[in-house]
Amino acid sequence: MLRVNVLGGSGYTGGEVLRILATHPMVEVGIVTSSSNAGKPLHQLHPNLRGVLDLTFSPRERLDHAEVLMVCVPHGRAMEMMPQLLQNADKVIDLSADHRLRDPADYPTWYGITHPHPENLQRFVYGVPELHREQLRSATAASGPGCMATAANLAMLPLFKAGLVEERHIIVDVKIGSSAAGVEVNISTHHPERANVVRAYAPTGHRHTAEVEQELAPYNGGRKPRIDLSAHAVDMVRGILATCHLRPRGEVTDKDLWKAYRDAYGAEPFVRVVNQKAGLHQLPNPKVLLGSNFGDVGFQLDPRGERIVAFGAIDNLVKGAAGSAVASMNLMCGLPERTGLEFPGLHPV
Amino acid sequence: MLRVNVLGGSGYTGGEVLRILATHPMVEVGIVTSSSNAGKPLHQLHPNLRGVLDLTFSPRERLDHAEVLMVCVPHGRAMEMMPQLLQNADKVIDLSADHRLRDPADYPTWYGITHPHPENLQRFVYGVPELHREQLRSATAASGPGCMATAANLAMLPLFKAGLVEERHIIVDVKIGSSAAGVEVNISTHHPERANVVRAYAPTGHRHTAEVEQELAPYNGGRKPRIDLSAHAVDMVRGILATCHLRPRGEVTDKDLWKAYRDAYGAEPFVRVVNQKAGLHQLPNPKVLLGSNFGDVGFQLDPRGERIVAFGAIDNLVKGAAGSAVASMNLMCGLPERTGLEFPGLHPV
Amino acid sequence: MVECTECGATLAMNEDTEVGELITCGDCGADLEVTGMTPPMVQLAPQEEEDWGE
Repeated sequence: MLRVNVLGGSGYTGGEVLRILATHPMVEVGIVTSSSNAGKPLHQLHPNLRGVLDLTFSPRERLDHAEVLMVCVPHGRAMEMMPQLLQNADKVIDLSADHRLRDPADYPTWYGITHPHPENLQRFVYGVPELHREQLRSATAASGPGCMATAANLAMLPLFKAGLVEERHIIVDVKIGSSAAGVEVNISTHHPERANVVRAYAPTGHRHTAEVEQELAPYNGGRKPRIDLSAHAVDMVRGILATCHLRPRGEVTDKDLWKAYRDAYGAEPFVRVVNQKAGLHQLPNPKVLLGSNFGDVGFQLDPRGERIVAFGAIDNLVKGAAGSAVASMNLMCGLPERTGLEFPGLHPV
Repeated sequence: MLRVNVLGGSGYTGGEVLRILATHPMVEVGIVTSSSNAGKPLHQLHPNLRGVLDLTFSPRERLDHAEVLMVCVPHGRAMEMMPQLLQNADKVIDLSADHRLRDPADYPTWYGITHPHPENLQRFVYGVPELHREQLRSATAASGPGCMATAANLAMLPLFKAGLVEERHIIVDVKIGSSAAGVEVNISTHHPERANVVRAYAPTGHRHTAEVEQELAPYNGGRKPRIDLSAHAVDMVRGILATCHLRPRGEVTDKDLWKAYRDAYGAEPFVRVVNQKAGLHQLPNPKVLLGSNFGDVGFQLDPRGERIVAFGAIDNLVKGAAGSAVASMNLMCGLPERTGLEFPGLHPV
Repeated sequence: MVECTECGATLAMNEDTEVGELITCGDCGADLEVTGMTPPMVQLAPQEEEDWGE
């Protein structure tokens, strides 16, 4: 059995990591820290864990050594603590944004802070198996991905792999649920303000752009494509749909697209190509993914030419965070990748 | 492995049975019938099953013999077909209302139809393990429970077992999600009409009343208590909360209530007593139960006396239907009761 | 072992618990102050009033 500690178990990401680990057949959950909630039972903050994971939160000082440490503390804090945390476990997975970017210069640009330990950045593998499966098998540190970036990357990866699109004028229009903002309360997630909205925020300069450009570059001759991302809060708690508008490079047919997506994802355990001619569920829809680690992708060629629309839908807390973290852990620890991640999602919900 | 056929797999209950069976370690799903959808892949109606259960719907004529048959056809049709269906499997579980009531005279009263095969009624055990676990172990036929009845029964059972309440003037005020109305479309579940409602319907005479009175009678000296139930459609897809108002019999203290609920449910795998002094999640709340087979119960003594409020929350499609059906199947087939039913539910969702 | 004053649940007390420490009852979530070790005794700790203003 793998003993796994969780640093920062009181937030939504920490709670989701605990939910997945609670029914993971090869894992024993060790210490779960939360300074402000020490002594309280987990289920007081994560009611779904009542009778499932009967542990209490520990103060951070109680953190002992474990085979795996899941770091679920807010952005900015993980980067400071990391040198010491790396001593606390054989393998560390940081679900914050603090070790996602490979180029230290990207942090001031996209996150407005200078990274205190840039030397650590090379050691972390970007924790998306569809992009880094082989590296993850031998990694000792991985970073959980940005949720929006994951939806966009999954949607567009096949197009870049097959060289079907231009590297500029790429619009990524994202719709996202409220849980992505985390458990901290603020006016923007106050129910009377948050319910029934379609509220654009960060129409330009959204931080996840950096990850999409970083992760697609290897499939674009090493050059970062320019990604123009805009985000909208919509009336969901979980879920992301990334609608990507790209320009075809030369003549591209529907068959070319099917081949590109089939080649890229045919053998993938967690990606489904959803592009149906009939029925209610023709294109990816985050509503059917709640709680599951699937990423659904789809596409459509504009009959008037000059545009390919690509879709990526995920559950921001699972494939966009805790699920990818556990899949990376499975790979890093030599376990079958699907272990503990078989939940199919709910319908209707 | 157990081979399980599903008769009527196109509805929400059938879909939920398939979702649970798909990841049940001891089950192989055999034939799934749907006359109107024969030939289509399951995931066209149940998108969460894409890449999880790669089967197609079969016409009913294709139904062969299996160890277990789950009957998910609408009320009124199961009762007609049952004599022939009982030949199709060693064990039959009817998720419709057609074999829930023991007394044939109850069908004209509560369902407005005469039961064509009353002789079958005695053979079916009411499929709620908390009420009929020992009988289910040796049963060859079980009926799935009514979802509202299950929430109310779980909430009130400990009070009757401990003799703490009067048998009359019992108000059961139910709040329920739209999936309970099933997949058939009608104006009442048309989104512009259904969203954001608190719409009372069947304020008196709701059919599930019969099951509550039937199932609590054995704990009330054999006399059916009088249950006054009212139902409200609220803005949820899944979920039921039953708020029950009862009159204490003589002097009842908070500790008496705790003892009654602890005695009734201390060893139950699927019932949790939720009655917290602090935090956001103090009383049962269906929102945290989506997809899980838990029933959460809670209670509060009115400080002014003369009233005990008891709560029961479930997911109407799981503990209220497919989950109880699979738990009954596990018992009937000698499997551990929790097999395939470990999903803890999601939070936030 | 000690009994929760609010709901009667039996609570395990690990050896290093000291008088004055707060323990949370797993069943009802009440915060209990340890007032004695031999025999183990607890009393309800002052609960901060939670008012969601609803």
